[in-house]
Amino acid sequence: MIKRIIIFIMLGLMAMIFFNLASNYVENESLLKLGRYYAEKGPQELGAPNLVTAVVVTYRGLDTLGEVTVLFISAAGVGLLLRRTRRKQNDEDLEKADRREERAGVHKPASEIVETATQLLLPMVILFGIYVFINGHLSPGGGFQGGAIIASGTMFLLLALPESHISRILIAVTESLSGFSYVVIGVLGVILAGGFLDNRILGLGEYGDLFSAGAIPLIYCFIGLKVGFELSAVLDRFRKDDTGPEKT
Amino acid sequence: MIPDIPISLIALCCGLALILIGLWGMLTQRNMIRIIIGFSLIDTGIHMVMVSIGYVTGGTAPIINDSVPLAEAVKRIVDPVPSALVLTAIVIGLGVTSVMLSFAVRIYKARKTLMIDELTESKL
Amino acid sequence: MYISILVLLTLVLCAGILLSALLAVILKNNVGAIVSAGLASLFASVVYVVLAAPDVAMTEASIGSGLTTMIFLYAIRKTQGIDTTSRENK
Amino acid sequence: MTEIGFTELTVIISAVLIFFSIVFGIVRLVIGPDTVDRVVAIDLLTIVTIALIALLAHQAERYIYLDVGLVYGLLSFLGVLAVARYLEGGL
Repeated sequence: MIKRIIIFIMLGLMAMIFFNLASNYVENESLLKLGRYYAEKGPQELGAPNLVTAVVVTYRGLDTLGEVTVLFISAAGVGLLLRRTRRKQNDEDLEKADRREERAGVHKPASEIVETATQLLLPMVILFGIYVFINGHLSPGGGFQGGAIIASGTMFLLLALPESHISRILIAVTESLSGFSYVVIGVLGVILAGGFLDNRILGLGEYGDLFSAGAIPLIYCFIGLKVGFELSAVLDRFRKDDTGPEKT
Repeated sequence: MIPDIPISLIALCCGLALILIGLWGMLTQRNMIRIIIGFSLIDTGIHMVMVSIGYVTGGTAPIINDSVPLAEAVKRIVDPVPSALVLTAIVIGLGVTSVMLSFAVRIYKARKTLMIDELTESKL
Repeated sequence: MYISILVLLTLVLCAGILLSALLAVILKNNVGAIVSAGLASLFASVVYVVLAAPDVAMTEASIGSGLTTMIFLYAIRKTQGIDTTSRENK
Repeated sequence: MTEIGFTELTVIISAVLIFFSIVFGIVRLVIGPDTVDRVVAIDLLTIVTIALIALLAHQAERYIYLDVGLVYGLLSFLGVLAVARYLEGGL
């Protein structure tokens, strides 16, 4: 009972703070200084029509690199926490064990309608994901959204065909290669252009074309691949059925 | 007719209320999964507050193409900076949520319970 | 006229967000709570479209409402057992 | 009253229809006694939301907003499929 009163008082205090915040709120009539700078200078400097992309990839590119790192660390943490408790550390051994488990049929198979629909839809979902991250500088979207859509495609595959197998080695190789290329492009920016992750190492091209805005589409492709495969790995980790008691 | 409330004020109040609801859920629930649901509600609320602060009256998306020419861009677009921040915050939210859930799965495997009342040995 | 319609729609969407968030806290059933939290994310992403931030709307729709729900469902599948729903709201 | 053109009339009528669809969907969500009812309500709300995004794209005259609607079309299948597979025990 005392706990409830304390919770109530605390929520009331927070509500008072929030009420003050909301009652003094005035909607912006014009852009603030930083936003105005980006709106005036961004299109000429970087050649990207989508200013959010310009801010994410180039102006605040280091933040994005850090964020991709955070995502990588959290994927690695999920992998560490949900790891097998067996003594087989070898990748090939683990894959063989996975295949055995999947052949044994732990999951109930999906109905025929779901399987057929997924086989029809899966290429289109992956294509849509690639569209989203290649067009990140022209339309809403980008690497993170495209990666999430590719992970949704993986999710379709796991839902419709629970016996399907996702190669751990392919995921690891693709993820490492795209992360490495991302950093290499950033370092090339230091050598060839104005600074780390500068997109002007390639020509800016015609404003509004697909191949324009320097290295932004390239960087977003690598971010999209990395995020997509990382999220797929997280989903795969959560899918594996080893709910038995832990042996210590 | 309807009074002319600014749209961003509605979204701001909704985001703040969402933070309160999520906090209430986190404090009153005893199941770990429900606590994590409360956390994700707080996440959504904070994102709504940040996006609504970046709104400019009558603004449109910060994508400069044929329908918003470059000359008018400064007057018509909304602030791109909060959008970019929230974009990365959402992805990090997913990472944090998945790590929390894998902790919950791990605790369940070890102790066969999700109720925080029964995990008493870490209490002083 | 347009402005009033927009305000009205935003009010309905915000009411939907708050109601589904309340349901996510109140409901006894774990799956119902997860689905309601996903719906709160879904409505929030429409509010982002109204607030002229389509990039954020896309991210929230695909990550906040899609993948988070999946990961929650996998997690409760893995933690089904003795006492997941028996003693809530004590 | 000033004269309302055909397009404006269409927009207003569709806004009213979307409004009521959202309200009814929320009612089903709140009173739905079972999880299956709530999932059906969420499917309805996702589909209605696609229409709402198309309407907003028209009203703001920015057709690039329609990309968000495409993501919703993907999600409306995925979310319902995931919950359905969970409930039948195949996830």
